[in-house]
Amino acid sequence: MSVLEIVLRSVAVLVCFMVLPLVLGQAEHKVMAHMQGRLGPMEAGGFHGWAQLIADGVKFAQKEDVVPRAADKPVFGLAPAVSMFSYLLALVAIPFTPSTVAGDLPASLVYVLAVSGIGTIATLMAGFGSGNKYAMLGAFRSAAQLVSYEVPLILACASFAMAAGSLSIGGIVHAWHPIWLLWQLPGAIVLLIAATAELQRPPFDMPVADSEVVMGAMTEYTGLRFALFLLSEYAGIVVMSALFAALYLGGWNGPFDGALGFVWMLLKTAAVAFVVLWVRMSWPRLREDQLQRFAWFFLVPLALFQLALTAAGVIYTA
Amino acid sequence: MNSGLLGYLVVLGVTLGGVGLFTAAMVVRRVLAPRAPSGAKLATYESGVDPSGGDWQQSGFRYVAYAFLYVVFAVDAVYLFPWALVLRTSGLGVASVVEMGIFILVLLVGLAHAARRGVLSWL
Amino acid sequence: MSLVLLAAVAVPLGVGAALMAGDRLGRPVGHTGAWAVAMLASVVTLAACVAAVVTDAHIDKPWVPGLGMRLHLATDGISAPLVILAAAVTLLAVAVSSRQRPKGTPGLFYGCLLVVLGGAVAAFSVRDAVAFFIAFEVVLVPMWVLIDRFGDAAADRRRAGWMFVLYTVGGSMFMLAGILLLVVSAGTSDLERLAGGAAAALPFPIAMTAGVLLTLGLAVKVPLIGVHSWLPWAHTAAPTAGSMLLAAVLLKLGTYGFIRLVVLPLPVAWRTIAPVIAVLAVVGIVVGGLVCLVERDLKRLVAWSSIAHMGFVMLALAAGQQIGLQAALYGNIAHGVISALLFAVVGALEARRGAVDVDEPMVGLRNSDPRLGFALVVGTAAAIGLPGLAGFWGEILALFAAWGAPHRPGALFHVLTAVAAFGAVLAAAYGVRVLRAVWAGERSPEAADAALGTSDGATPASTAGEHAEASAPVATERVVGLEWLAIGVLVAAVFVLGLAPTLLMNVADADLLRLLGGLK
Amino acid sequence: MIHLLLPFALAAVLAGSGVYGVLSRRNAVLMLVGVELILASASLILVTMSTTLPDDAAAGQILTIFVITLAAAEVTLALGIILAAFRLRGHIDLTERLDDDAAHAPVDDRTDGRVTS
Amino acid sequence: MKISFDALALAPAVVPMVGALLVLLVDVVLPGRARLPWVLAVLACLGGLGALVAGAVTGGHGTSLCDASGGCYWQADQTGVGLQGLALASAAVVAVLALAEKTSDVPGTKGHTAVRAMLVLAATAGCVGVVAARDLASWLVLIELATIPSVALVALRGGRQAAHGALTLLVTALVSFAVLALGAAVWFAATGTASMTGDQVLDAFADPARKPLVVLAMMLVIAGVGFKLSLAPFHAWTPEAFEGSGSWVAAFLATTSKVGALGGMLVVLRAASSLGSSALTALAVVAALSMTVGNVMAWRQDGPLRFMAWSTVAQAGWVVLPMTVVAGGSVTAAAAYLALYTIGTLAVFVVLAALEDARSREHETTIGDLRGLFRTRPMMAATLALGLLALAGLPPSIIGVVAKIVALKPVVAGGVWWLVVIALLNAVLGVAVYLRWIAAMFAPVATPAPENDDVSDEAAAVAALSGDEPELTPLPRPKKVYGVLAALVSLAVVTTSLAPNVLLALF
Repeated sequence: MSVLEIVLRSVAVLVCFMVLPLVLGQAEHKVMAHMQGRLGPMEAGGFHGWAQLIADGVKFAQKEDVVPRAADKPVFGLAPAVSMFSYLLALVAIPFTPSTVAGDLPASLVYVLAVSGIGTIATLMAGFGSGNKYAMLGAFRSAAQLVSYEVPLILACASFAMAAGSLSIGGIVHAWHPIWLLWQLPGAIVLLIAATAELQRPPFDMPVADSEVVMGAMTEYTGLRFALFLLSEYAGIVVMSALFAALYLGGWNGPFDGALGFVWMLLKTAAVAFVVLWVRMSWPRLREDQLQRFAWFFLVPLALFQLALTAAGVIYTA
Repeated sequence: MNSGLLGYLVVLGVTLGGVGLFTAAMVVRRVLAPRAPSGAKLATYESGVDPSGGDWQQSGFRYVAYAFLYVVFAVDAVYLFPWALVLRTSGLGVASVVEMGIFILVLLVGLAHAARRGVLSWL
Repeated sequence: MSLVLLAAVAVPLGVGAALMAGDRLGRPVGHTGAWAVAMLASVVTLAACVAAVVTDAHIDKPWVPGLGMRLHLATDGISAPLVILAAAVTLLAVAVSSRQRPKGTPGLFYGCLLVVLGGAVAAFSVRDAVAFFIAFEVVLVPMWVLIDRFGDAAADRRRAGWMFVLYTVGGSMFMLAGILLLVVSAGTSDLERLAGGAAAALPFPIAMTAGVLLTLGLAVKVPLIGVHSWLPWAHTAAPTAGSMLLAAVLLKLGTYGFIRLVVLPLPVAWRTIAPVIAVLAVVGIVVGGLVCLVERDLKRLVAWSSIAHMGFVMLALAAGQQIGLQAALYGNIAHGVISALLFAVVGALEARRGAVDVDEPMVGLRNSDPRLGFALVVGTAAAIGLPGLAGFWGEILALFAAWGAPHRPGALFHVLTAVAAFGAVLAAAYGVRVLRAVWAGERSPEAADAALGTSDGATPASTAGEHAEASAPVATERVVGLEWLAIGVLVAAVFVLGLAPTLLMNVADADLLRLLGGLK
Repeated sequence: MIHLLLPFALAAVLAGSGVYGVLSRRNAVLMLVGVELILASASLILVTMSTTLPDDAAAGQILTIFVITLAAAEVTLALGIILAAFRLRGHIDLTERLDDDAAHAPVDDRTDGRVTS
Repeated sequence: MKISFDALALAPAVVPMVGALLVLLVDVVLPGRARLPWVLAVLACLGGLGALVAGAVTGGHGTSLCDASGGCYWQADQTGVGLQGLALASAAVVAVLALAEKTSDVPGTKGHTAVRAMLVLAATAGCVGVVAARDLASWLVLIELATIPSVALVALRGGRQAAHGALTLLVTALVSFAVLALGAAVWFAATGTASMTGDQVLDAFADPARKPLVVLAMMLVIAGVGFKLSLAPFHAWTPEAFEGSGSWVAAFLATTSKVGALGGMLVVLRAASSLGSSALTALAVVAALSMTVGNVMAWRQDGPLRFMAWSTVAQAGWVVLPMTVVAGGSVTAAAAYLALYTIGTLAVFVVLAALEDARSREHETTIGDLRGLFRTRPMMAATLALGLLALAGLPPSIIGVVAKIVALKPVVAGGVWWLVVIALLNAVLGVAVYLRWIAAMFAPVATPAPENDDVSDEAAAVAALSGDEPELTPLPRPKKVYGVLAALVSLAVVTTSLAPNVLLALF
């Protein structure tokens, strides 16, 4: 393994990080528009407005960058970077085929869960650094939500790991069997819901509810810094969708997976991502307390039930 | 060099790349973004009215309960992953299921108690 | 007959505890009831002690195997007189208290007296070094209660109590260290075996360390000069019965401990330590005598004379050999009887007149109460060391032993003997001073000058009430009944001891010879 | 042994700064941070040794997880108590005696409800 | 890997833990019961004791979780069983005290009953377990299980003082945990095993290259446990925590917690029987310092909780005293002294709780309040006196004397003379410290000032002469349960005094 390979792999991850969220963002624009009987972006780049998000990026770069007087400037400035890193680093360990993975880590599932937790810190930094009441309140809400949903998320992931007997995502995909679609279903539901909440996507977007706390922790952000938050949010959708696809949908498993493995993986990821977008369009926002109760009284017990089920199943089959 | 270490080297590379990316973005912002600060712009945003006080306000701090619950559950979830690995080991599997059952039961009792004491209810 | 011995320890302890508890749990026990119970208990104890001595009872049962400690009780020639002395003096002290009532709750008072007795009997009869320490400690708290609760408020009983406790505990802690070292290195805590050579074989540094530690600890109890300052306070503040016990029982624990723990088991170390002890003892004799010449408070004076007398005992111990130990044992008993007598007399006097100031003019005892006066004369004469009375033999034998002590620096002991003899002369001087003032009622010249301005004869007392009491008709002052009986018994004992010293000496002789077998 | 030197050096630095933090900080939260640094150092030593020693029972790693768990429990408790203390005393300065609290009025007494620190 | 499992050996620790869970469960089902949790707690402690007795009667080895090679992760030898029994018994007494407390009077405790009962049980389980733990991981977890709930217990009393006490205790707990963790890490690095017994540990001691590392680990661990045992110079939390926590919590901190801490220390020291003399000298210095500081400070206290706190510091010095020399009996001696300390301290705390119960809660009990106690509440006074005398080491609490002798014997045998002298001086100091409180109980009630009471003494004497005591302010009768507890503790002191072997044979 040479330095070159490492550089190449790193660059590939960075490219994915830049491209996939944009594709997803474009898709969101179009899907949402069509669901609402609109056309969505049609101008930028010509064909169905394909360059809309690039244009957005350029626009963000040209916007005036305002740092409020009350802000804690270093914290305020670094928060977007920290936010970016959480899913950028998670992307490293997402496998697309058994060999197509940027960094083959021994316990990649744990790794992904660990680094995606960095986002909480970024949100708190943003809220604290802004020197704004909305931001602070939003950050608290975010943090509370993120930690609450992280519990069922981790429990659900543990169930998959247990079923496969491996902590590596690749290993789990390898051990995947179609029967999982059935007996891992509760875990999958938990995983999907918790992932959506982790991303603070609607209907779990109370922390950034613009009618209550404007944009929550991001209230004071403008220009490229704000863009980085958005970028990491969409990258997060990609990572979580990919995780769901790998753990529950079997990743690259499918007909002709020898050659088309990564296609299957991408397709499944896209399908999950679509569901995430779809939910956004269809569901109203949950109130903060409903949101917490839902996590602790529905998702956590469900995840624990799944754990018990998995353990029983594994013991039974072993 | 084993593959595990290579994976972490990629992580390192991506980290450096990420730093580069962020730096580049900030440079671009510096170059492209206009700067025209004014008092009104730099004021804290509070839906357009004059800000009252600073950001360090007293507020209901019920979120702390979630933080505590999280610490309890998330840290204990750490034990689930090693368990996932040994579950198939003969002679250890059933015993570990019993142990984990007790462990999770304890957590559930704690959760039920917390709920009973109104930690999770709003207001 | 082991039950008798057990009863001698258990009866006073049990009845004492019961008295204290009964006093507290229900209505306070009345004085007469408490007194009667205490009287009965001490009679029983005395009987049990005598029986135990006569039948040569002994008990040997495991008690604390973890420490190798056994419940081993027995009396021999060394301890038997002390056991009987303790029981007898306690009985007399209780008797005396029928008149000199305690200022407080009687149950607690008599309970404490009995517990002190029980502890003392236990300490004198145990045959285990560690158990000796524990028994030694038992007497501490009740004695403290006696001083602190029933003492004379005017004499600052609180301070006296604290001094007593802290000095004694401090001493006993050193003793504990010494005992532990002795026990650990000799491998047994049995006093017989320790004295029988188990400890004699110890290497000199260890023996010396143990000896010094034990000496330091026991010296407080004796007390030797230097660590004596608790004694005058305690005696002055304590009630009469307490003073009697203190003098006749507690101080004996110190000398007894010396014999059992230092002199017999560690002869070699004792040989090295003895000269220092002898010097201190003689200093004590002289200082005690000198202080007695100027001390005005009669009770305190008697206390100081105690220090002087214990000096003779310690000098005899330091001299060693059979004759020295014999003298020490005899002096011990004699001092117990004499000082008990003196404290009883002074207590009787104080109960009627208030604190007695030797330099103040007062009604002579020979006029006011001839019988008490006679007792005072006998007591003082015995304390001086008049031949034919108890004090004589102890002192003369001590001087004799010290003069001829072998294995001791001869010149030093000759000088010490001479100085001690001078101390005996001092004793005569202060004895005469006391007799002239208290018995005869003659004023010292200065006091007479000072008193010229005042009206005749009346006693100067600190409070109006006592003044009134003191100037009451002379006839009511007389000591009668049980109080007189107790004093009378002590007087008789002084005579008996003085006239027939061999009675006592023969008791200890055989055992001393046996135990001194290893002592050259 | 370069790969042993590095973790140990890091552990030493962590432990040192942790101890410094514990000793020098009067603020309870900052002291907590110092404690966490020491714990991190301990965990680092354990993990390092677990990879180098013939540790077939994975004791070092298990111990690390235990240390992390305990640290979490301690932190939970610590923050709760610090919060309670702050509410009741108006400060979380460890070196001040209870009698000195008058200088820091309790939060509830503030008319504007603001907390300054 | 096959691991044997002996449920009976584990039961003394498991029963309280199950009790803790049960308390929480019951609280979920039947919330707001003020007494039920404590009843459960008492039953759980007694159940643990029962398991212990059953284990002793059936002749169990007290070992469990043994692997094929014969090494056991759980090993309660005779000393261990004794300490476990001590912890459980004292916890039971504490639970009864808590049960008897008037919860309505205590601010901020509303609804905390179940949590507090749970915390007591959890900490007890930790204390019981740490005694038997034989590997680093469970040792660390259990000793923290014993610590963390105690901190919460103090905090849950509510009020500024409790918060202050809890904060102080918390800092100590945190620091000691950090130090312990570091010590455990170094231990593991030095020995290469998490086991606290066995050949690998001995090998590490024998290896001159690794020995310094082991000694370092040992020092760290001793320092960490020293915090929990409130040994000087790690004692500073004790008075604040005691004062802030109220009498029964303080009783718990003073007894059960200490048993756990000493148990933990014994496990470590036993592993290190060949420890270098420098480490032992350090321990000796710590012991001497604790005694001296504790006694000197206790002498100055007028409040009972602070007094007991400093007394605890002083007694902790006595507890570790025998362990400063390597000798056969030193471990049992330390355990025996701890047992004495526990009994004596419990006696004092039972009486303090009773007085608190009898008086109104707002009234802070001080030494002055004890005046006349021998007259007004003789049973309580006698218990208190027995307890204090046991701590002071004076008859009639002969067991106190015996325990001091037992503790001193190894040191004398080891010839550490400077330590012996300091210990003896402290014994004298201790007598002064404890007798001061007993003296207060004898004093008449007439005047409030405890110091210059000679005037009142005169008055009392005059009154006594005329036949009756001065009128006493009637102290309301404390609940019956206090009387029963006091009788039990007194009985323990008296029994062990008459037959010290009852106590010594436990260890």
